[in-house]
Amino acid sequence: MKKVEAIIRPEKLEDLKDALLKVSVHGMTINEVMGCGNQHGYTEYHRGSEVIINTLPKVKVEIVMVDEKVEGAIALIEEIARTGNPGDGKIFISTIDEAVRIRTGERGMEAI
Amino acid sequence: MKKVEAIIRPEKLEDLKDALLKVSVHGMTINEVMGCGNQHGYTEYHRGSEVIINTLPKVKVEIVMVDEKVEGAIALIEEIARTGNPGDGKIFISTIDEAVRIRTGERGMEAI
Amino acid sequence: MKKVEAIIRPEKLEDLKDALLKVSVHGMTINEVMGCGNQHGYTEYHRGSEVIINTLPKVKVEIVMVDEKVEGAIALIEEIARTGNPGDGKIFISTIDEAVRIRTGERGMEAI
Amino acid sequence: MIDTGDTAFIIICTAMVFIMTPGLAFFYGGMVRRKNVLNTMFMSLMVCGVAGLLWIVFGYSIAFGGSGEGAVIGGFDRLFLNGLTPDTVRDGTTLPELAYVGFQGMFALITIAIISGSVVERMRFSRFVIFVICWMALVYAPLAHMVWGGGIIAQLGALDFAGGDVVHISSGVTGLVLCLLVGARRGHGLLSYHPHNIPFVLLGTALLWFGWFAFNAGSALAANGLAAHAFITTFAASATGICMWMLVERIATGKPTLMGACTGCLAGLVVITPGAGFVSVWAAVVEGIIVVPIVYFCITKLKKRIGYDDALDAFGCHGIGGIVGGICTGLFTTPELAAQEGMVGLIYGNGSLMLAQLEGIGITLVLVVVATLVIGGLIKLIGGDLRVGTKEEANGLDRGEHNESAYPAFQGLD
Amino acid sequence: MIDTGDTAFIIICTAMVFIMTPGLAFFYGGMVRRKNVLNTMFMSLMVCGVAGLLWIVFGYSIAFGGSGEGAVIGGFDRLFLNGLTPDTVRDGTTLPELAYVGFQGMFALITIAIISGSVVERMRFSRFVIFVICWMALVYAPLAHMVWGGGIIAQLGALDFAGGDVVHISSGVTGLVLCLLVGARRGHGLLSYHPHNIPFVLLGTALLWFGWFAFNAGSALAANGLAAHAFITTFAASATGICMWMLVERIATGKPTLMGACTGCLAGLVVITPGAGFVSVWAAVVEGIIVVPIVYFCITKLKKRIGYDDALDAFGCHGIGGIVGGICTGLFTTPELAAQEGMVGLIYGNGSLMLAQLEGIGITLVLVVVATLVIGGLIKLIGGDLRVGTKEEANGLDRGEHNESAYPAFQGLD
Amino acid sequence: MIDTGDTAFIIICTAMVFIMTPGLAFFYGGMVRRKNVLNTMFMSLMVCGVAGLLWIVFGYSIAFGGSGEGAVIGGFDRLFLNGLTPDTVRDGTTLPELAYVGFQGMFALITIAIISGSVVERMRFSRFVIFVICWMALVYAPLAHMVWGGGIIAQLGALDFAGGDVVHISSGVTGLVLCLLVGARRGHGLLSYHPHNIPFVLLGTALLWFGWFAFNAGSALAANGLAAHAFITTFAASATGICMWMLVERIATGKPTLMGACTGCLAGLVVITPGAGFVSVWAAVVEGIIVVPIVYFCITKLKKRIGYDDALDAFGCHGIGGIVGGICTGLFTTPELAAQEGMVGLIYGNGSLMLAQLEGIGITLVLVVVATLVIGGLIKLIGGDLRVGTKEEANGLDRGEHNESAYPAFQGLD
Ligand SMILES: Nc1ncnc2c1ncn2[C@@H]1O[C@H](COP(=O)(O)OP(=O)(O)O)[C@@H](O)[C@H]1O
Ligand SMILES: Nc1ncnc2c1ncn2[C@@H]1O[C@H](COP(=O)(O)OP(=O)(O)O)[C@@H](O)[C@H]1O
Ligand SMILES: Nc1ncnc2c1ncn2[C@@H]1O[C@H](COP(=O)(O)OP(=O)(O)O)[C@@H](O)[C@H]1O
Repeated sequence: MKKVEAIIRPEKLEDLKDALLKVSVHGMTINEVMGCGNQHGYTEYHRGSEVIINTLPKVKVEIVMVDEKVEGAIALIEEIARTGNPGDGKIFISTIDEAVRIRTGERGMEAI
Repeated sequence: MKKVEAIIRPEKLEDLKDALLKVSVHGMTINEVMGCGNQHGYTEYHRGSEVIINTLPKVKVEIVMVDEKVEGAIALIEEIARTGNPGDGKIFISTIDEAVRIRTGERGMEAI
Repeated sequence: MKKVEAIIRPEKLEDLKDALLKVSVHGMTINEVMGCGNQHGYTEYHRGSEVIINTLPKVKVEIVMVDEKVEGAIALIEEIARTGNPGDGKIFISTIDEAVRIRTGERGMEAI
Repeated sequence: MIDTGDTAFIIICTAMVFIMTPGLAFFYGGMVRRKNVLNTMFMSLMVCGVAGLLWIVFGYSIAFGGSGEGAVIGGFDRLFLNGLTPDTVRDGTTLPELAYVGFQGMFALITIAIISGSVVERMRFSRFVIFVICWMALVYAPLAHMVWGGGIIAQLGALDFAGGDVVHISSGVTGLVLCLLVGARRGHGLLSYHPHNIPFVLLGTALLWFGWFAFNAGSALAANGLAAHAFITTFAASATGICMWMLVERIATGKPTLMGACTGCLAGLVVITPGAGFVSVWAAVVEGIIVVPIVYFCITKLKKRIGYDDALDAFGCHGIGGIVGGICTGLFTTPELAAQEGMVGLIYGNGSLMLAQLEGIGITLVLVVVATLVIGGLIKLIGGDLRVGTKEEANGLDRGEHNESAYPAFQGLD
Repeated sequence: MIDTGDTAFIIICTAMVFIMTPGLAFFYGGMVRRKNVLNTMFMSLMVCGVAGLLWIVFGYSIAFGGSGEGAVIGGFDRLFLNGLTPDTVRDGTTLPELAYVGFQGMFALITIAIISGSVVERMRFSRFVIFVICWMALVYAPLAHMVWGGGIIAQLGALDFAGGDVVHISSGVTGLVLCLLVGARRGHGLLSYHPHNIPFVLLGTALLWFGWFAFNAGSALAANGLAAHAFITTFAASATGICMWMLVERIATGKPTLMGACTGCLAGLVVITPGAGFVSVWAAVVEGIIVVPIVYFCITKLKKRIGYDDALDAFGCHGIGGIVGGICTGLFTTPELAAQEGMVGLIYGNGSLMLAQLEGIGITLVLVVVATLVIGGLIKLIGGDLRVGTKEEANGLDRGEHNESAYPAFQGLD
Repeated sequence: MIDTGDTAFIIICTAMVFIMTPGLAFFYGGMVRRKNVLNTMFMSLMVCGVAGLLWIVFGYSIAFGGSGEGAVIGGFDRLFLNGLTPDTVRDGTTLPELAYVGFQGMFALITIAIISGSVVERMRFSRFVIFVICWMALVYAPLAHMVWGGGIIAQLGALDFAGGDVVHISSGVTGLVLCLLVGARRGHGLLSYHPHNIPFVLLGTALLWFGWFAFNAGSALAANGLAAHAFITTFAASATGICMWMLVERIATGKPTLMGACTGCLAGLVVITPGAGFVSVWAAVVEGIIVVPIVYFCITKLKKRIGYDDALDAFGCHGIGGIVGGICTGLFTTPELAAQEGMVGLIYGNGSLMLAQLEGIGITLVLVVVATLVIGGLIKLIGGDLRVGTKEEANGLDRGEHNESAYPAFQGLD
């Protein structure tokens, strides 16, 4: 099993969620994060004093899935979350050794 | 070393924390997340307009531990976090290559 | 590629961020978490009633980087985030199988 | 002669009506997404500044200056409140005219701020500033003159105790027209927009309600039994509004909501405004009962069916509620409280007041629709798009329009 | 005859007392967990609607209608404020009776809303609505009559300037009884419940304090020296309450807290309420000094020892504080300010006032305990459980009771 | 003789001025980081308690007691408001003296609370408490006497309608001196400090503005045309302040901000305070135009260049704004509104008022600088460091000073 972690723009979340749920992803976990990267931050002014904001609000979506589905998920995320401007985000894939569904105690692929 | 990631119902957090601390888990990191899965969401009404909420508040608990303790931790989490209804959550296990305690620079099992 | 996860004190974030960006780390993802560990919590009083707070605010910084940079990053984090008191936090290293830059579709080391 | 009790009353009422506009900032600000909070709130605060200044510069003069005989506007003799000293007494009252200036000015602020509710989350801030300036000159001040300054609507015999036509119908309908000109938000009809802070909605409701007592009771322009009567009718209608909305939601969706109850309260306040000093207490309760299902229907069904994006329901609450209130005043005005002999509610057997009410509403509608189309159209023509770019809309107007965010350190990452 | 100054004063005071109830919504709402905020706040807003409407429909009549000779209730001649015109003057005052109706009505709202503090985070909303309706009819209106409408407590010679018996003892003790009927929250005694927003607690305190000035000063029913005196005693007791609570916490736990200081302020306000117009300024300070350690002890020690789950300390603050205040009034009422010759404070050498005070408190206690048991018991019998299901309690009452959540978009995930 | 209208006016104004201090708690609290919110807010609430109590104990007596002939202080005959009964009338007014006590007391609270803005996020709470006590005795009460109690500044003929010297210059300059004594925050000049809740800043602004109307209008001490005039000048200057700040930001950084507009509003309010009852309406607009660029410059440029850490700009807004206001009063006081014959604004051709204004400001500056240095120095000497330890500063003062956190359950982890 793999964990697909996608860090995306907050405003893409709704679309991505809907798209993923359509292609037989059964679950995901979503998290509000702050990101820092190529995307230049922006400048806020507090009472006229410049404050440089170099961390930007992002959303992290984590989905654990069987290995075969990973490439499909990547393609889908790319399709939906891409705007072509810096800051579109990243996808990281890592290995999950075991998964458990707490409700039933099922393990492995049954559990996700 | 393994990382045990448990996504559970928020109201189970207190119990789980207490139970884990009792069985020689020395630390954990907790995070407020939103989950989406088999558990049906619910409908909110804003000024009479239906809004379907399909992401639900969950809590993610991450604990890095030595391999031998993993099964015990899974059992404990299952015991405490299970209600039998959809939405009880998942446990994901993955491998941690190295751990460092910042305070002392200790590495590996010493560090956790 | 490795993912370096550093759980640090919130007040160290600014310094760490600046330092990391200087040593050619190109991006990171930051998250507000609650931590529980050796560091003793503290006691709050609500209307005179004692409430023991055993989870403390921490910040989790995740950086995906090539393997060679990991030791340097650890050293840097240790240097900046260490105060010598319990609660300085942990660094966890794990393996990332693949990384994708959503904007361009680049993979692997190109993507981070 | 100046009466200290009346003067004390009106000066304090003025401050209370003032706080309605910041209250509205919270009412509206709580209902938008986090990325648009400051922009939404700022619209109301900006109105306090810009429209407040304009009121002193020319608004009061246009509305209440001159000989009082103009059909459409007052005059230009009171620009910059020229000639008003602390000793000037407002005709027909026992108040210093400067107290009257302030009291009337606060009505202008809240009216104009209400409009913003229809267009938040996408209208450009600078365009809204220009709109406010023009609308004050071309709609608010003249309308206030027509209704309260002795202009044509007053001459018809139409009643508007505290601002059904002037405040609610005018702002609500303007909101509708303007939101059509600006266009719907991204994803309208597909996405649902979540409020970010419902306690703020309650805070706004509380401040609005608090100020509204002064708004309606103060419109008696004296600390007397009529003021107390208007206070009680206001209280009766708003309390009924809460109860009714809870009931309607209980029936329609099973569970009453806090945001719903706040909306019901507001609907009750709007509906009683034009008649607060003219109708009986029981009639105030009846008005509260009538208005809620109508507003509920407009907000939940009609809006969806027609498809306009009246984001925070300025039209649904104020426009519709104001029209219902104007008609109810024509229905329920009691002989004991009527302003002129014979101009009583339809239920007391005389239709001439009702006719006047309908004419008054009609004139208001024509004025605001035409003027809003003209002003909005001209701004679009000269100044370019009324709305922010797609990217700014996606990132939120707080950042795009103000380089600011509402809760920068709320996450505690320092 | 109507006096404009007095009328202005009371109408404005009415609006100020009104805002105490939304203020309480924030005071209470800030102290609960995030999942129960809206439900907690809604209880107060619901009271504004339901009890507000009932006050007009029958409450005022039961409390202040009739010939004024009833021992327990007034009469039924003022249902729907029947017969009150703008010209009706309230007996013994220079106010329009409608202003008096409003002022007294706001007291009913805050009193009833206070009760909710004992039962939040688990009581069912619909059951609380029914409780409110019954309690208004069977407790509040009769009690107001007994104390202020010329009923039995007044006839004893007991003093209650602004509502020690009527407002604080009655609501606080009701809260205690009701929380016993409803039962404790899940995990009571094991878990600690975290407040979700302490700034809201301060906001609530600020609005309560602001309104309280009108509550106490306005109870002079005229804009005179007595009103000013009550204002100052109110200020003195509340400021002292803050100082004392900081001191007590400094000693007991080492560090003063903001929520503590707010509680101390409230305790000071409660304790001075029954005597604000009767005791000297120095006595107000002394009352503030006395009440804080007592309330502190009850909240932190007694409650834990006995084990009842008075969630937000409605009993601890209002019940206890009100009783202490009633007794202090019996101690400190000065001859210069006494309502009747000879009915002065014990320290001035005469025990008859103290006796009357104790009798007044006793009657209040008996009334509210019995009535609350009866009402609560009947609702339980007929309507089933007073509390929500375990699952709903765990998920929070906002979702369970209202299908709503307080900060849906606060995370900025859109 | 007591006038009910005037009394009603001043009592209500007192409550309105009161709410400015909790308003300031939100204004300031919104601007600090999340870890310091409660400490920041608590400073204001603590002032309400401690300074409120002291006002009654000795403050009023020092400021307004005695024969009224003292140059620097009043007297000690009114300790604990000794001798003031509900019937005592304040000399030269139609008010119960107790109403005057309350009104003046609220001015003390807000003045002292303003100071905290300069030193938040690092000053120790207990040290600030002691500072407040000493400053009330040695600065505020004497200064109030000098200006309003017939002391030396009054004798110069200097004008201060509602508190330019007494309130704004004194607090702002004290803030500056105290922040120098306390030292800058960790990371000052390197880090940028993020506000945690800008809507709270708006809420604070709204409450401050609301109360300010009473602050300035109420300073007429009667419900008359002068009060109405002061109300309108206050409104004009603050509305202009908002417009001007938006303009300045538009030019300087491209986009107006909400926090900026709030600051501009405040600057307008501060500047008009000393002259609200003396200058014309047009002059109020001009004052608003003048003050904003000056304050903007001081906050954004001067502060950075000099390097003092006036955290929330108490000096920048109140100190600078107050001085500008005092001078403007010397410029614009019109003959019609002048307090004494001949003491008119410089633009009306007479320099003696301007001279008196400058002297008044000078005396104020000397008094507050010297006294603050002495008090602050002594506390440092006797009590040790004025600021919290580095670790506590890093963890936040909420935890370090109060064992409390602002939003414990906001994350919803229960
Ligand atoms: N090396 C990294 N490790 C972890 N997260 C990263 C890394 N690089 C980027 N990110 C995350 O991805 C987001 C987008 O990256 P950024 O470099 O701004 O744009 P792009 O991917 O389009 O070049 C960042 O805001 C950050 O949250
Ligand atoms: N494939 C997945 N990847 C990541 N998180 C998941 C996945 N499936 C479920 N989750 C998380 O687990 C939570 C519970 O899952 P759900 O399917 O609702 O219930 P159950 O596990 O009882 O069938 C979800 O809300 C989500 O946060
Ligand atoms: N086993 C663990 N798994 C996950 N996170 C941990 C673990 N142990 C500690 N942490 C995180 O690291 C933080 C610091 O750890 P702590 O034990 O308090 O101090 P120290 O590392 O200095 O001994 C904790 O607050 C927690 O967030």
